[in-house]
Amino acid sequence: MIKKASVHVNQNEGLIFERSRPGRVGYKLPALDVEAAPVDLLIDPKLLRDDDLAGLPEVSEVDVVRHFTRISTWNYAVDYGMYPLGSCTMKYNPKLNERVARLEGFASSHPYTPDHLAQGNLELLMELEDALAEITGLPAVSLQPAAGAQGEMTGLMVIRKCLEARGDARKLALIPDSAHGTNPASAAVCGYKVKTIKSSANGAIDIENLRRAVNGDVAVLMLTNPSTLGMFEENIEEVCRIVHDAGGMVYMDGANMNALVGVTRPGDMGVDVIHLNLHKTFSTPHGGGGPGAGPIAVTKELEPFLPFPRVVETDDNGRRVLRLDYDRPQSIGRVRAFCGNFSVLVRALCYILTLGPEGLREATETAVLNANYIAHRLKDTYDIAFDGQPMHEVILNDKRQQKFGVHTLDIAKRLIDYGFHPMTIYFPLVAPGAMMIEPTESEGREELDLFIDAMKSIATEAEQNPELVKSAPHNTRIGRLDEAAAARKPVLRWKHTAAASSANNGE
Amino acid sequence: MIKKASVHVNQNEGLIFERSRPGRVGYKLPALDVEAAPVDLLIDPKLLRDDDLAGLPEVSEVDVVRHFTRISTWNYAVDYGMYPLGSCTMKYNPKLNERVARLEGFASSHPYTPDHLAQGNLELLMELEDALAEITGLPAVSLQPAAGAQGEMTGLMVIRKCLEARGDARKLALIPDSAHGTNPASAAVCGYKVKTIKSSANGAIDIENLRRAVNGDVAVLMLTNPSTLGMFEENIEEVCRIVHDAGGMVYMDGANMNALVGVTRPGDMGVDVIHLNLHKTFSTPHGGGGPGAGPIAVTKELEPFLPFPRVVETDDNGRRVLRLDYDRPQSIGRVRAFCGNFSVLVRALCYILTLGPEGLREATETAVLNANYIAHRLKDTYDIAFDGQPMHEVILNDKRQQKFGVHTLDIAKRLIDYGFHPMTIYFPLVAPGAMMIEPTESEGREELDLFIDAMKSIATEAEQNPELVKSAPHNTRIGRLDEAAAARKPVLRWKHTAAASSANNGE
Amino acid sequence: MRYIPNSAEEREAMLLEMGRKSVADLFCGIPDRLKLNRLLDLPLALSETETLNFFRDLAERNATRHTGERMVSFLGAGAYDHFIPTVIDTLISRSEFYTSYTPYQPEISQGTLQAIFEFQTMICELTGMEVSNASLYDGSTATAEAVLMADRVTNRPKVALAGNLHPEYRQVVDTYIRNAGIDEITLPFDEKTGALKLDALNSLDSDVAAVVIQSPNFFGGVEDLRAISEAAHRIGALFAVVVTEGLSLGLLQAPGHAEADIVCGEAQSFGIPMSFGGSYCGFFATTEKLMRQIPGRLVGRTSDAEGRAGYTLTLATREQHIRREKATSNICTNQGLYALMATIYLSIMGRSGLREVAELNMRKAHYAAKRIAAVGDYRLRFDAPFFNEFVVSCPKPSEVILSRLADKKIIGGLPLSRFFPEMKNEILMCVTETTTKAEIDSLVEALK
Amino acid sequence: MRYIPNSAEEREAMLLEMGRKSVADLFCGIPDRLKLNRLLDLPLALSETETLNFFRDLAERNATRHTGERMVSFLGAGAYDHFIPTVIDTLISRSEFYTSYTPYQPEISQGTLQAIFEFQTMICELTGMEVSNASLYDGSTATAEAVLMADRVTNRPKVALAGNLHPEYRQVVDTYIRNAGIDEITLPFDEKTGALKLDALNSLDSDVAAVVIQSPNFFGGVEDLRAISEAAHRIGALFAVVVTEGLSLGLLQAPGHAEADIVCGEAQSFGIPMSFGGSYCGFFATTEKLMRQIPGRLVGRTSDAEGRAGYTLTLATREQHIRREKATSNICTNQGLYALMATIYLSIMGRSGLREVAELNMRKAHYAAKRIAAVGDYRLRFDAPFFNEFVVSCPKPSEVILSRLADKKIIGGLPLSRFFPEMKNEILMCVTETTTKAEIDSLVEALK
Ligand SMILES: Cc1ncc(COP(=O)(O)O)c(C=O)c1O
Ligand SMILES: Cc1ncc(COP(=O)(O)O)c(C=O)c1O
Repeated sequence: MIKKASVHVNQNEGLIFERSRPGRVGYKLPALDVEAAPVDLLIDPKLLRDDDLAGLPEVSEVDVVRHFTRISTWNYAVDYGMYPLGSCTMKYNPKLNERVARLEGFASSHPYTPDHLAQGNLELLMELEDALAEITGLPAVSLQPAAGAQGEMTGLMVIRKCLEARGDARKLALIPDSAHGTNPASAAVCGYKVKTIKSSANGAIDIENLRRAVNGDVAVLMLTNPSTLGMFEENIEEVCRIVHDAGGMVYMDGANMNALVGVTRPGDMGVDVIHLNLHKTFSTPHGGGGPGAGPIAVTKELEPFLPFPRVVETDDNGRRVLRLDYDRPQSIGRVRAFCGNFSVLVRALCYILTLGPEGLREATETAVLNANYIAHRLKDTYDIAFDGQPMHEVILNDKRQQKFGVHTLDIAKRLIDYGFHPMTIYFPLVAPGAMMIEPTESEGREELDLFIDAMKSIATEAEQNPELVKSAPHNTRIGRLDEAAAARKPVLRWKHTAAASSANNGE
Repeated sequence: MIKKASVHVNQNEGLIFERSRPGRVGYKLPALDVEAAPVDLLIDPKLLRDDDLAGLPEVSEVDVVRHFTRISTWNYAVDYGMYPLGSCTMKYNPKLNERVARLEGFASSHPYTPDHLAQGNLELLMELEDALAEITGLPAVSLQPAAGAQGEMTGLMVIRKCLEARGDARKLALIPDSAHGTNPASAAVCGYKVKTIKSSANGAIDIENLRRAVNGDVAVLMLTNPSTLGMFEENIEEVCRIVHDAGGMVYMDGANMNALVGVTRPGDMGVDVIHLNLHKTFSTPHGGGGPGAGPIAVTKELEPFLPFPRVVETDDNGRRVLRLDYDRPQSIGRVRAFCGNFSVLVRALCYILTLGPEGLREATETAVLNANYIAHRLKDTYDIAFDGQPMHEVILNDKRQQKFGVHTLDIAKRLIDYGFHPMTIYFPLVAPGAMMIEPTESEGREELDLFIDAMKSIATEAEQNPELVKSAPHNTRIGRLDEAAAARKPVLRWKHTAAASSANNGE
Repeated sequence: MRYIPNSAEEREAMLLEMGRKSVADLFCGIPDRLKLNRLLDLPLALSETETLNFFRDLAERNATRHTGERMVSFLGAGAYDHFIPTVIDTLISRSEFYTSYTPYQPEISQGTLQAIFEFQTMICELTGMEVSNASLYDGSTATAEAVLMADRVTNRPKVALAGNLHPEYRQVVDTYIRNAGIDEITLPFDEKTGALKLDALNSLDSDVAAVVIQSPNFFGGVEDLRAISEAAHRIGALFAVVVTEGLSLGLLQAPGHAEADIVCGEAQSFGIPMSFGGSYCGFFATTEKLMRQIPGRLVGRTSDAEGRAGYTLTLATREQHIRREKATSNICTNQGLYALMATIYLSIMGRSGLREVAELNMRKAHYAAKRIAAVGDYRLRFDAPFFNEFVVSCPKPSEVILSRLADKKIIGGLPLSRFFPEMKNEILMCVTETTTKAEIDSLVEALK
Repeated sequence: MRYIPNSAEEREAMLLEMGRKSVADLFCGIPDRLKLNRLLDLPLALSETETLNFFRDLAERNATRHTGERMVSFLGAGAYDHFIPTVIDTLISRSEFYTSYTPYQPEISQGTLQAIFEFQTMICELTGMEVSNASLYDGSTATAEAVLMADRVTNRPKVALAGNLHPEYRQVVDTYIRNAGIDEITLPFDEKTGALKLDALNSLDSDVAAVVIQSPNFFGGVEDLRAISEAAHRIGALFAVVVTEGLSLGLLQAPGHAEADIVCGEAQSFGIPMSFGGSYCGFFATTEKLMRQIPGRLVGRTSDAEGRAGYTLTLATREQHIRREKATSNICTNQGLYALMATIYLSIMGRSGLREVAELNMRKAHYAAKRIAAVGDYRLRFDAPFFNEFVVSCPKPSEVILSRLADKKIIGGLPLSRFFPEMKNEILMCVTETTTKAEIDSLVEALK
């Protein structure tokens, strides 16, 4: 019984290139108001294009609006309903954030505007740094990193630079087998060799394993807390102590901070560096893949190594003036041009000011409550992957359903027919057949109940009609795609051929 | 073969009241910054509400966003595709218009702002009046009427007031049988008795009929040009002459001006008053039923009778200053509070400035071309209701399909499965089984071709599988509704009952 | 032209296929002598940037809180500066809502239909009535429709209109009924309270179709609905209550609970920007008994053959497209999208928010009134209970005071002399939740 | 809290059902001594209006054309003030686009996937390359990724970087490769032209993984891609071209047509607001041969069991979530929505618009350069052909000139001393289609 969704007529649409017709235009530019010098007098013709941009479309504004409106309706969205991707924190993206980020004074501001003419921007950056420092309990914040992975890389570089300053850069990054793929990848960019440490039976860091692994070569332990299994690292203090005692540092992947904000602070646990995913915990939109922002917060000791520029306060005859400080001799350098994903930062500050300390705590508590509610209601239907107290997300697996030939992927796809976006699947790797469910605080009980009902119903279907589940989804405009073919013979761009132009028109 | 659409999963959603849960909130207001006087000290409690507003929902912002986003996806829209409602001119609604209408200086402007502090608004009104005067060829424009029907009423009142001033208000309004329902209804509000005149075989005004009908009792002839059959009144000048000679006036319903703008002007034809539907011809959105705007343009003679206030130019020590003039002794009075549907007027002016004289003409020509293209391509499949040269719309009928038991309504509903909004049906009443198709200039050839293919395909289905057509639509979340039941036992509002709360959840 | 997909080239090809030589062919129905044969005398097409700048410049020539002279305003009088939740604009900007037509095809218009059904329900809840329509143009035309409906229902020749009804609403009623053969009686208001004189009501005859009053009235005063209702019903007239300040319903008695027969007015306060007076959203509610006389569209609930619930336009036999000159109104296009705005507003604010915002209005307005009345020779003109508007009597003609305030970037309110020549020192002031204490205090300072 | 549906009451009921006493129970995994036990020291929650006003005030403290000091700006240098068609914001504001995740579930993500496929195609068309990824963070990190990729592909220890590469891009490359064991060689630019010295290129050894250059270079000059390409390929190095001003591709040779192996850069010019430097959109294109070494996501076309075409993320084995430390990059979240903006921009402008806007830039910039060079002691520092940026040598230190311009509400450009200490009198100026002749003329006046 599918309660949450129906099927409804939905527009087909080819590629924008297939809409192209000679002579169509979608713009109107102002007339040239200076002399119409022939271009090839201004510049040597051999430096000019020789292809007349024939590959770009010629379409009207109406074509463009129809095209993108139509294809948009093929997406699921947070504004449609629960989007329970574990580790992704698909919470509601407040509309006020969107409005504020578009204010002309922000949106039209050039990054090289002289500091005294950009005090609003600098003030905003400083306010956000202060707020994130308070939230993490780590005193110094860099807002530069463009996403979580860049935050990781930046944080590791800061650690490395500090260790170098101490006289010993070291070689190794210890990373639990449950970590997100960006952790080892970022360590690699940073020049560290990755050593994987096996998690304990309940997915936590195995203290004995850790002790054995830690030595004078270890620069950093990268951990995620709550772990990617959604559970708090109970021994976090001891873990930090072990690493610190051996002269290493602890990096915390803050992707799961939605479980902790306002309740406990990484700085108080002994962590040296954390990155935050503003596009998770702080409600900035995921945008179908970005942009996000991955600020890092670090200890006092690490501050000098943060990327430049830094916003600093100066005193101009008693008037507080902010400026960007580029003169940071110990800094790791620059990790991107200009000042970070500013438009994302605006949204995050807007969120923090909207919620305030009580709201932030309420969000955390509700996120954890919602996940536990799902765990509680589904534990008799699906196996829960790990023992222990889940926080903001819970991991089920397909063990019980496998005997009917139904796997995690099938369950995920069938959820689509039920009107939901699937949960995160097959991550973390240490949880075979993982179905990682993170409802966030943005779901009300009735949506949680619909999800629980859907999951139960699918479990019944798995038993009684496994084919139905294995061939899902059935209610979408296209079915499961042949991903192997996509990788075997990659078609990564459109080319004008007769074949192409009739495709995807539903023919 | 349905090319334009598929079916896709679509969210269910109950009424907003069904989302209500005690204690949920969707707002945050500023704290009270003055004394918290108890309300019942400020006002006698017997004047206060006694029901605690229990019928309003208690929902969070997330609930509201999800609710309205979900239900929005149940609508068809111009931004989805062709919306060929004849007489409605469902053209593209430019996004720039939307942006401009929301500029703070317009949106936050109070209607009683003193004139000298609202010069931008007044300038805008004057520019639009001037443009519409030029377009219609009638010198004086009132922007007050909120929609076409109110324009009709206003225009007729202006005529009546003028005739009264001439000493003879008269009694009758002559209205062709093909007229839109608002015409007689507006005449009635105006105190006129309606006399219907029969159209000629090709839907035009029958000159002989007219001559017979016109006499000293006739205040006004209301005609539509192009007529509601989409054809130009070839004898318009003679028609006007006949009416004028008998001391009456000619009102033109301008709903079909999209066929004429830039090509011919009602003022030049001899028309005394015309209303324009800015939400048709001038691209302002229909908004699912409004708001629109129905300005009227009138002859010099009629100007004194226009509703007040009027924007007038004054000279303040050599500086041009605009003001609202309320002192219009001959005016019919006021037809609505304040200054018209200002936010619609902004959009219309934006459209006119964007298109310019060449663009306006191009729009007209293309609208007429597109309609004729459809007529040409479908004339072998469907009967065309009337002979003659169609302009911006064409009327087919179901004569050929009736023999398979398939009617206009069925064809319209089946179009939905093909990814189109149906055309206007059963209007005008003089065309039995009318299917009135107005593509507007906003459709490209490929969309027109898809429509033509769909219509042909439905004609084939009507022959080969009439049941399929008669039970359409099949691809929508709900099927044909029992409209008789709706009218028999009207349920016009939600009431909290157990039954209501489970309904419309797809159960 | 970027809004026209078919290029000149494609248009040529289409003509060719149709066997036509040129597009002019298609205009052969128009006699040549009527053809314009020149371009319209309008400015040449502007680029997108130029258009935007043109309107930006105009907008900047209007004084609002954030544009032009950047002024704080105490204007109300039928258009109110209230907090507008951001989500309203986000949601009505979905093209599924604003680029669709009147929902005549319910299978692909359920979004619009369901929203209207919700609007109708909310209006019923707020007004305490049984049936609401899908909107009318604005509060003033809704009032005129109320009078016309009362005339239809009772077949009586007169209508009694409150003297403290919004003067522009009154003007609109005058226009609408001028040709309907209805006579108007003006109900006087009390010089001291500004509220209606109840004894005048008691002297009405039974040839009166309706008693039409406004509460809060134009001077901001709250009327005694129950007493007026009784007087109206005693003579068999309909009792129609006009509400220009919808937010007042967050606190004040629902007119339906005082046995009103018609409650109509303006929904602008429910999340609709002031926009120099429009577009707004008229509402109109009545009793089940009078349902079939209501003007405008109605949405009802029904179901399809499989029993799935759905909404549809209903009782269309009242309307012009069926009944033509016998219709209950000539209205066709109404204010659909703005009814949606009000629906979203009322959803967001909901039960507790509407009350909270109404309380903010009332308390702030009373604070302001008290402070102003304590300044030198200023006093409150009327002493009826009020919501968020009140009339101040100034020691000098209102223009003098207002222009002094304007110098301090304050629009002090509406000079009542505009509508009531005898009130030359009077200003109608409005204070809402958007007015801060600091702004009130600076008004008070500036008055001194 | 309005973003949290479940009220306190509902939360209690859920706890009850779960057999938990309080929500604190659920945090039992956290040792008590780590619990904060106080509220965060942050400002109390603001109302919606207060929040909006807070940001409005901040925004008003920035000087742009329409806010703060309302200044005209001639800044470029990697961030460009171009016309942004209104429809871009309209379309990306559809929540189906901005509130969705990375399209890992293709059946309900085809909108995002198809748009990326279109983006990839357009980037290929513009750059003249065969394969484009789905975006990277920005132009600077794209450049760093190019260097890392060249290192992977060639296994050579050095990289040659243009001395007229955007200095911030260079800094980012420095940071990224610092721990990768790659040595950097800086290619000098010609003092007269500002363009790269070709002879320096000819002296490079075959231990160079890539020659990385920018065109138009940081000084605005157009490089001779073909010559540099030949020099790079002669030593078996990859030729990587960085483009910071995407609009230049509307007129200038596609680097792919000069046999570039990698073309990467910044798509900000394609409809993305300047927003104080972010979010922007890095692009990255290469050859089919090097496809499997590309960093970041790729979307490919495939079909379902019934043969219906669809799009999906593909070649994921390059990526961190599969390959972990062996991935071609650590990137995960990229700039999806901004790639969509660029896609919409390129659709709207299309073939003719992109050329037209590029011509406007070039002609206006040349007009400005000519006029400025004719003023007293001002001259153009370099004489290479340029697109819309050029370097002006001033008679006084640039700060003196710029602060004089600032007094006239003009931000005159970027003082090059910031990055090139020896260029103390030099200003990098940019003129785009948004700069009017009148503004250029007033700059010229102000310089006098
Ligand atoms: C646990 C974890 N770490 C790191 C990341 C990487 O963050 P980003 O995608 O912002 O680069 C993610 C996000 O997917 C994550 O879930
Ligand atoms: C021919 C004609 N006349 C009048 C009208 C009424 O216009 P409105 O709906 O704006 O009141 C319409 C619109 O439906 C129409 O098509």
